[in-house]
Amino acid sequence: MKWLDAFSEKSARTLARRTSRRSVLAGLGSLILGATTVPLLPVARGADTKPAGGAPKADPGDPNSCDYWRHCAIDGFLCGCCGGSQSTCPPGTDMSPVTWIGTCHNPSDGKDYVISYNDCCGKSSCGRCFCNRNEGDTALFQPGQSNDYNWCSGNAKANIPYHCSTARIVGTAK
Amino acid sequence: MKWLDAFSEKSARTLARRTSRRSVLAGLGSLILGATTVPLLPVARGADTKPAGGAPKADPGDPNSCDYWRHCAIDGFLCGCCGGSQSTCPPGTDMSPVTWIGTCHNPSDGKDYVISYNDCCGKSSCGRCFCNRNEGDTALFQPGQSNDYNWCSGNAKANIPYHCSTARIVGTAK
Amino acid sequence: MRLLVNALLLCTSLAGSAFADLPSDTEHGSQVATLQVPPPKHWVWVNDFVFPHMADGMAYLIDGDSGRYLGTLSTGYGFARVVLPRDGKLIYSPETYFSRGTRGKRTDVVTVYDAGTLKPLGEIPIPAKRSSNMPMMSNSVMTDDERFLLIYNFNPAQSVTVVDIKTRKFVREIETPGCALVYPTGPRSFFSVCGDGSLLLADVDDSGAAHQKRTKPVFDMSADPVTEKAVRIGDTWYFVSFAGRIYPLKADAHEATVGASWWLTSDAERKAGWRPGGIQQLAVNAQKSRLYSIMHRGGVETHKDPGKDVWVYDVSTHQRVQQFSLKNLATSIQLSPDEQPLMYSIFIDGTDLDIYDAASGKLLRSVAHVGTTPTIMVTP
Amino acid sequence: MRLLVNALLLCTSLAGSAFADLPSDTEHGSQVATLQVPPPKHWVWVNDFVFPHMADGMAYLIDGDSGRYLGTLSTGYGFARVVLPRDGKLIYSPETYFSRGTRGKRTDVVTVYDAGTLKPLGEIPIPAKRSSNMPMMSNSVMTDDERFLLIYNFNPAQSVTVVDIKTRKFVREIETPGCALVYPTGPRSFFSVCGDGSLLLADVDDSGAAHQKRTKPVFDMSADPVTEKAVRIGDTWYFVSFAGRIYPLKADAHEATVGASWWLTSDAERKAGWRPGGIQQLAVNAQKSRLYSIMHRGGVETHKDPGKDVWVYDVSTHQRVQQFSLKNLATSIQLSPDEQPLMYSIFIDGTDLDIYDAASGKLLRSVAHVGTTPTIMVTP
Repeated sequence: MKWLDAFSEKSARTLARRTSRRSVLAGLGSLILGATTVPLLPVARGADTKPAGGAPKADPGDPNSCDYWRHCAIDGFLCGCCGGSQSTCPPGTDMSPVTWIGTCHNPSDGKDYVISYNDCCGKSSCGRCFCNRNEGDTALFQPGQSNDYNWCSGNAKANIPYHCSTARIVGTAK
Repeated sequence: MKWLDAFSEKSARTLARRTSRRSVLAGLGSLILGATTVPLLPVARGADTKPAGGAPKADPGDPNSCDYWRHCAIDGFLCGCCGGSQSTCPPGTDMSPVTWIGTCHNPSDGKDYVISYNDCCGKSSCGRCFCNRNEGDTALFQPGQSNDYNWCSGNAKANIPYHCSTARIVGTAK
Repeated sequence: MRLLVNALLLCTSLAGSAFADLPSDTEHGSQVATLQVPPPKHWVWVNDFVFPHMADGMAYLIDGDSGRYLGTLSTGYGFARVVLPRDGKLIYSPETYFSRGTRGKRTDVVTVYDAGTLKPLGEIPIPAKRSSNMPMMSNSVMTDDERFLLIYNFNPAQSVTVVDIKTRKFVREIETPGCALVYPTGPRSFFSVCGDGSLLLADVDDSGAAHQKRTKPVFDMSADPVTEKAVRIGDTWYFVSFAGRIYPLKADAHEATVGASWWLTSDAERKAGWRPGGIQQLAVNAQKSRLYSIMHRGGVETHKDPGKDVWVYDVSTHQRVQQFSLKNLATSIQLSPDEQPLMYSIFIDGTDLDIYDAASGKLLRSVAHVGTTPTIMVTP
Repeated sequence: MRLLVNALLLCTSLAGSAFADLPSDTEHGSQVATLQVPPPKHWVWVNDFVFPHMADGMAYLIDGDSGRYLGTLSTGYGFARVVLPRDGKLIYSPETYFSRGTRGKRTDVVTVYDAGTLKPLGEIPIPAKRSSNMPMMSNSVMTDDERFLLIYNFNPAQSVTVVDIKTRKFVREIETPGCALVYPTGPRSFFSVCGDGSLLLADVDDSGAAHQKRTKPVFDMSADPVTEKAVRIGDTWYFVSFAGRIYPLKADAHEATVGASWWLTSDAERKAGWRPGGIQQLAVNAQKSRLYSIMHRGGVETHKDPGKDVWVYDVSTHQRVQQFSLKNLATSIQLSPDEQPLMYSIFIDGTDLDIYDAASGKLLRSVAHVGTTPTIMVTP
């Protein structure tokens, strides 16, 4: 996880320099993220499982809304509207191990988080809850921070059909 | 063209029996129509060629409108909106030699015409000027008068992608 | 960067803490959701033939109780519908592909999906003759004993492909000249409906071969013909005519009889133009012996038009027992098969799936943006 | 049944006759339309990557003078755009297919279409690495001498596929680590732009091999980076930054220099939030030395947002010479290459192609329903 430290350091400088909260990862190129592959989650039972607690949510907002804080640099169909969630792919798809990265501000705890927008691959477009936000997005010249790539690219299991995008927390952007 | 005579005879009976003007061709099954294949038309030059005459049009109405008299039993995208016309396929497609048949009333000369709705095949859906009218349409049980089949079926050159539908005059329904 | 155990733990025990970080999603947990097997009775598959982009047919799974979208299948060119075996473990999907999307070599297969993972487990090559038509339930069916899958072919010669579900192999093509679609009538029997109103009765033996018999015409195809959109309760297929007359057909491998017909409409209603219409215009619930029909007012040529009303009948008494109006125009309705049925309603040119309490006609919820041109719905 | 000679004859000489029948369409005449070759300068190809059904990419040909829709290409998964040689006789289309629509074996090809018939004449197999991204003009280009077709790859390793147009064969893959897209600069040369703002200059020899050179950074990629949406007049590529600063880049096989930058906006306009945005946000007409930009008001993160205004510049004086508002929001504009240019405008989430007189900004006509998610436009 060394790259994360380097990332975080750069991120601070970036934040001071730009209006955007998204980090600059020039030269880092493509990142290998979220490569765990063991399915551990309980099966979906058709109902959204939401915590019942009444205190301010640590992860506030509706993950199926484009306004959700983690979506600050997303570009695609929200997996939570497609049979997955903000962090899991819908049934029958494969999560791309390569991805683009954003840094989003959690209004509840006031922290900036590194968000990995892993695409889910191997079926046609989900077509629901399209969301395009471009905080910190840059051109295709800097792949690690460009949401205009189909990040299913290079996933041997599903090269290359794009289904939807997740917004997975990698860690805080310190 | 013997089948046409038989067709016309049945058609008259049908007209008396039904509110629809479309002929009943039970048992005739699939028809081979419009099998001429020599391209003779001038190339399209990008402008609609419309006759300039001021007298009542013998072929009245806008062929790119669903209301056009020949469209009484059509179901699909009008080829005139897709780079073809009411009687020709758009560039790069193949006209299906098998088709379904309607009988439509020409308000200008007061006659009923047999219309062959040859599909144009081999490209994805044109997607423009969708029109569904069902005068005399019957169930899939009677293929020759069902507009719910993809009539690109069985066209060896383009089996089976559907692009658009023409409305070609076969003759009068006497 | 500190990581906590999991998101649920965080939300319930640490919510509001200004000091703990949200946990990483990349350190633990599944990446891909799976589904309950067998599926609950209130799940529904919405099939989509995607008219503007027919190479990319799809099917969508929705939970009628929560309105949650559960998953997707990608199902190729001119898709009709998924076929669901009773045990709910697999999904059979007759599919057509071209080597270059909409051109090149055509390949037809039955793809077998795992119902829990929605992954293709395998595919069964079949003759590249599968009919491409406005999707009908009777395009593809299983024999009642679920040994054979029967698929209607049109090229434009008519036949039925027989796939052995046990061995996952194509076994035979049954010629059905002049006759269309497939209606199962028993463990191994089915019929097709012929252009003259007669039936082709067929009995499939262990080898997949069919013993066929052609009946005399049982339907008048000229004056007020029946549609393909028949529905079945037990040994009876309910066909409906363009004008709204119900013909109950009992058939097995050897004979077929049409019982006394009855109307969805009174004389006065017919005069006022009321008739059924749509793509999947009828739905039944066997538990309740109920038949639901989409109704609208229009001429004979409107037999495929959508409707905004649903009329409900007791199939044993032929009495209308209920009428209600829909929120949106509908071309298709379907009922869940249980004792507290839901009614699903969708319009091919709009993509809200509306979910009603079938008993009261009350709209329970709407699911936005389900597909592109949704056609027919299939329940477990 | 009497048949007359042809429809035009009938309409002009016999219109109004109550006795003559309309002629049969099945007895004579062509069945399939063909197109003028070479195409007039006012024709435009609208490319569509069909975001909801990406397996079914398409391209549409429109006549800007009449608004007539002339024809369609079906172009496979994640389609970027067609590439048009100067003689107008052929169309090159880099395409991606899967053996099962959205799964199975991936095959990438360059399909060669006849521009007069829109029929595929052949296809050139290429490595299955073509980049899938929001379509850019620089995804695929020809060298200026039209000997080689260059296609950007991303899997996520970056490279450029070289196709010999003369022999219609894939000849080589040029590695471009850390550098993206393809911008031609001369008969046989091109550059890619690297993540640190440097350029990879490349010269392609007769065998398709590239002689490469990496420059020092010429763009500042951190503060206000440039977009990929550069446009070219002669030997100059005009790159634009997110904030609206134009960087004129002259490059050949050996060196690259960025000239004095200039702004699309005044200080006051920038303070008011004016900036360029869109997918194909810049367009040029070389005959008139004009650069057109889609403009809107918004923050830095709106660099891909559509706009409803177009601002026009003289690239030699850097002066704004014209401003006009559009009827509809636009994500893409394009100019015809002639002396009386048309300006085409389209929005990815709406499908009216609007056609303007580029000189006056006057809307001439709109063409309804051109595609599903139209991206970039290509002129002859």
